[in-house]
Amino acid sequence: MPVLKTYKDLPSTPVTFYSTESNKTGTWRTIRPILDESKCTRCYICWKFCPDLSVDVAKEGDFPSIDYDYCKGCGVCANECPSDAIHMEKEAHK
Amino acid sequence: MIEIRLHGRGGQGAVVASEMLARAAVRDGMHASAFPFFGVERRGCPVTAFCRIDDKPIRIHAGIYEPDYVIVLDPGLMALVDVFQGLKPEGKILINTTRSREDLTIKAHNKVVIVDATGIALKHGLGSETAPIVNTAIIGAFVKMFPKISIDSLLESVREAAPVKKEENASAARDAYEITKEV
Amino acid sequence: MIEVMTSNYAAAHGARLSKVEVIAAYPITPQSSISEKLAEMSVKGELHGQYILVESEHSAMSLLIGASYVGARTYTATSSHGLALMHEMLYWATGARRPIVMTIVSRAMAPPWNIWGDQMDVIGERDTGWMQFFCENNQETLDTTIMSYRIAEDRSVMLPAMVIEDGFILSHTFEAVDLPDQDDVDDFLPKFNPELKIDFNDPRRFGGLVMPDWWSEFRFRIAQDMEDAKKKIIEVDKEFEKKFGRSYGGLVEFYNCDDADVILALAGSAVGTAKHVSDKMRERGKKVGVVKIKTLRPLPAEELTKLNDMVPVVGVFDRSFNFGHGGGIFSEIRNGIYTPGGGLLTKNYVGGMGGRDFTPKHMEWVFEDLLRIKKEGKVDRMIEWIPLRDGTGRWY
Amino acid sequence: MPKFTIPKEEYLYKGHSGCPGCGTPLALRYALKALGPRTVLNFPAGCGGVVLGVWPGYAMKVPVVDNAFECTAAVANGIRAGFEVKGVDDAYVVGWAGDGATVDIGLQALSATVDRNSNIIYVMLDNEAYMNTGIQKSGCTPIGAWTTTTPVSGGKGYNLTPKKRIMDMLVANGIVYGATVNIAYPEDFVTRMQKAKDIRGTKFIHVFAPCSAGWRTDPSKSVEIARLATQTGTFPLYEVDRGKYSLTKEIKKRKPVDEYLKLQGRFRHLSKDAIADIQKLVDEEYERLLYKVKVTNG
Repeated sequence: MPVLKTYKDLPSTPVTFYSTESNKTGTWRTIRPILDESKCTRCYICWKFCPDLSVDVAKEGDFPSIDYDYCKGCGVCANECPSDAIHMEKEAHK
Repeated sequence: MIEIRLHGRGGQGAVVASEMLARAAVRDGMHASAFPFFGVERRGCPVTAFCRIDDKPIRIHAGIYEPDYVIVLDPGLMALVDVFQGLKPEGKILINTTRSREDLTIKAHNKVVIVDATGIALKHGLGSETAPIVNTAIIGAFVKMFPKISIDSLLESVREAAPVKKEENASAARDAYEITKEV
Repeated sequence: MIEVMTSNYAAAHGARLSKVEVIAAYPITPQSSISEKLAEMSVKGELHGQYILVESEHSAMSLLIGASYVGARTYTATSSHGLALMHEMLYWATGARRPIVMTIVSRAMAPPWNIWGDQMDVIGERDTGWMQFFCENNQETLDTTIMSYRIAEDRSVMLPAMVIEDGFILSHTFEAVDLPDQDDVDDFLPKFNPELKIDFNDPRRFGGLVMPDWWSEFRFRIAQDMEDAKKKIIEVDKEFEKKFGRSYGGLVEFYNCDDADVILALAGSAVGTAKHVSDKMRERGKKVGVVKIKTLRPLPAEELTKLNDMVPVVGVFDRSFNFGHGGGIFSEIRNGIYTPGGGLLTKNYVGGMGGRDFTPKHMEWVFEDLLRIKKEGKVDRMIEWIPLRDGTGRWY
Repeated sequence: MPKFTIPKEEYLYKGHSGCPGCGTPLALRYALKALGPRTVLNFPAGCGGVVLGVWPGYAMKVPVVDNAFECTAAVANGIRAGFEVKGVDDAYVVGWAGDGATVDIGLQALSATVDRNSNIIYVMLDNEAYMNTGIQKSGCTPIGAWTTTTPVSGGKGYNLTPKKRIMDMLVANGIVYGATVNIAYPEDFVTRMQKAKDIRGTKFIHVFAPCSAGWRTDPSKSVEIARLATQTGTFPLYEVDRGKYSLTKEIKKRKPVDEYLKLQGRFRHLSKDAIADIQKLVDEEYERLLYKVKVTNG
């Protein structure tokens, strides 16, 4: 990723250099999903329907885990979870 | 001329708040200009809005970099955005929070006024627990800090510009005005 | 009646007060809130005609040309790529002598995408035969919309007009605006009654094919009417002042220029910042003046040549750039100023593009640079981009 | 045993700029799970492009090209032509545009590309209005909906024009394959894309994806609302393979349309009668679809 200081550092037309992973969208949320593994059946519906790819499943069989760096707190996972293993909680403000 | 900068999140009404302040200032015979930071608004994303108020016509068409007042609608933003950047040494700060002045880790030594705008907003059914609409409460408190704008003009402007729940928004502004201590 | 509103809403009120009869609306940032406000007015019965949601800007202009052939007063608004998509039909409106008035909320041209204000889009349309009026603030957007119909529909003109406001800088900024009364506007602006329109009692073909032997004559008529429009523009501005108490100089406005050492020429919202800074600098004894280019087409060449006798140095600020040439307004001003043997020094400052904030600090730097050129008697470089990440550390 | 029901591989990065509860990133995820890494997408102005973020970052693991609003299909056709002359024959070209960008301003380019049967997949992400510019009516806005250009005042003013039947138009235009898909049915979404990708010629995928900001809905309900659209028959799932219509999601007992409408603020103003009219329209449209299935399968 070149260091962009002056116009000389720019490509001739804007092509991108890196992913959006540096854009931690987790700061957007006012509520956050909490997963209760005791209720979780690992059906991965939350992983499937997460618009922000913020439900990580390392490999088949693992429990899903929520990536709070990016989760925007939309609550789709909680709404879609068939076993009520996810509930939304107010974001504790720092 | 005084320059105000409001910090909020998408959907919290920071831009409408700056509009209401401009309307109230014009009602009280002053000149005003209000504009949002022209970013790509997204719900929840930090949003900044600005307002200039003066006795003579305002002709500058440019951003505000050294505000006289900073109004923080969402305290959570203080961890993300340097909300006090460029604040004039004698500038004043208004923050929507329930924490005391000491709890707030604010390096700046400017005068800080606190108001529980969220509590007031929710009392009047404005927005939800997770997405309170705090803009009218907080500008009610602001007018106590900037008496050149009368509370009556502000309430009239709130009723005029509030897209919905006009009376509830006006009551929230009045409540905040009344409980904020004279500055 | 004073109301605080954005320049976009001021444009919508301008169209409403002008009793436009056919509106073609298509969304594009930052123009959309004009279309939205007109939709609101339409559903509340506040408009005087049809509000039509079209499927593209090309069709917006095509539809209005059709409506105008029937003698209906027409309006639309667009920005950036919407205007560019209309380009083909802009020539058409001019050639068909259809006095359509359109608000341009000027915005940068992609790629890459940029939704913010600059004047590349309107500069790209200078050759289409549309009159181009720039606005400094929200009040001027409203007033210019009404004046534009009066000018455009005059039988000596019959040419379309663009009313240009800077994207976001004006379009989304709230300022106090005095809404004129409908009766006053009706007095000022007679109903649209074109000489040539569809008439079953006098059926004609509008368009057709013109052979080379007559083509230039048609084009010369347009050239002449555009030239004559200058007098009409000044006349209408004066009449507007008599009726509503506000004037914008018609073609140009000289501000703080009488005893100025240097003058900066520019168009749009930055004029306000320039006036503000020029006043501040005069308080410190620095005599700098501002020429507001209210009308870019037709080019006010006569007014611009006066600059030769007023100052030794003229700067031009541009929110646009012709690659391989220079700022759009710069090339126009130099063209207008040019007098053989004239020693006037000129320099082009290009900034505020793609929404980049052009602040009083930048404006002051420009005036100081012009004063330095006056002192040294020569221009260091003809085109200066400011602010720019050029490694000099001047700005970053 | 816990199992993934759709491919695990992701081609979208975290940190994209979609609003909370947006349907577009889900559609992008599912489409690319089917198409894989040798896919290039081109986007006009619209949420599709904006969701991918701001230069110098972007949220995809495959190449992306931006284009002007009206020419998505033409640019996709151009990319395909470029691949063909360069002998690249194992790549997928996807023109991805919004509903307005497709059925309104981009229709001419799409129709011509279908006419040329260019080997591309054209995806129309349908959130039923111009959402990126701020919720203005498009040709896909359904009857009854509030938008900022069909505002409601005194119970009047909401959109009265029916959703354009773009699938029927393109079938008449001659597409080799078309399908409707819905982000609430990811497995079906992936299956359609996998089927479409290996058919030669122009394929049209009509994606139904909610916009919580534009539909005035609770972000957490996005998938639920999308599912209800299909369960009520408002957005049935079917495909048209070489002119043959067939349902891809059998809905035995359709739910009343009100269950779908009442979760959305954009329909809040509708009277009982207006809802009844919409129910009638949905029923008629669903019957028309069943008729087409019958007729085209002989």
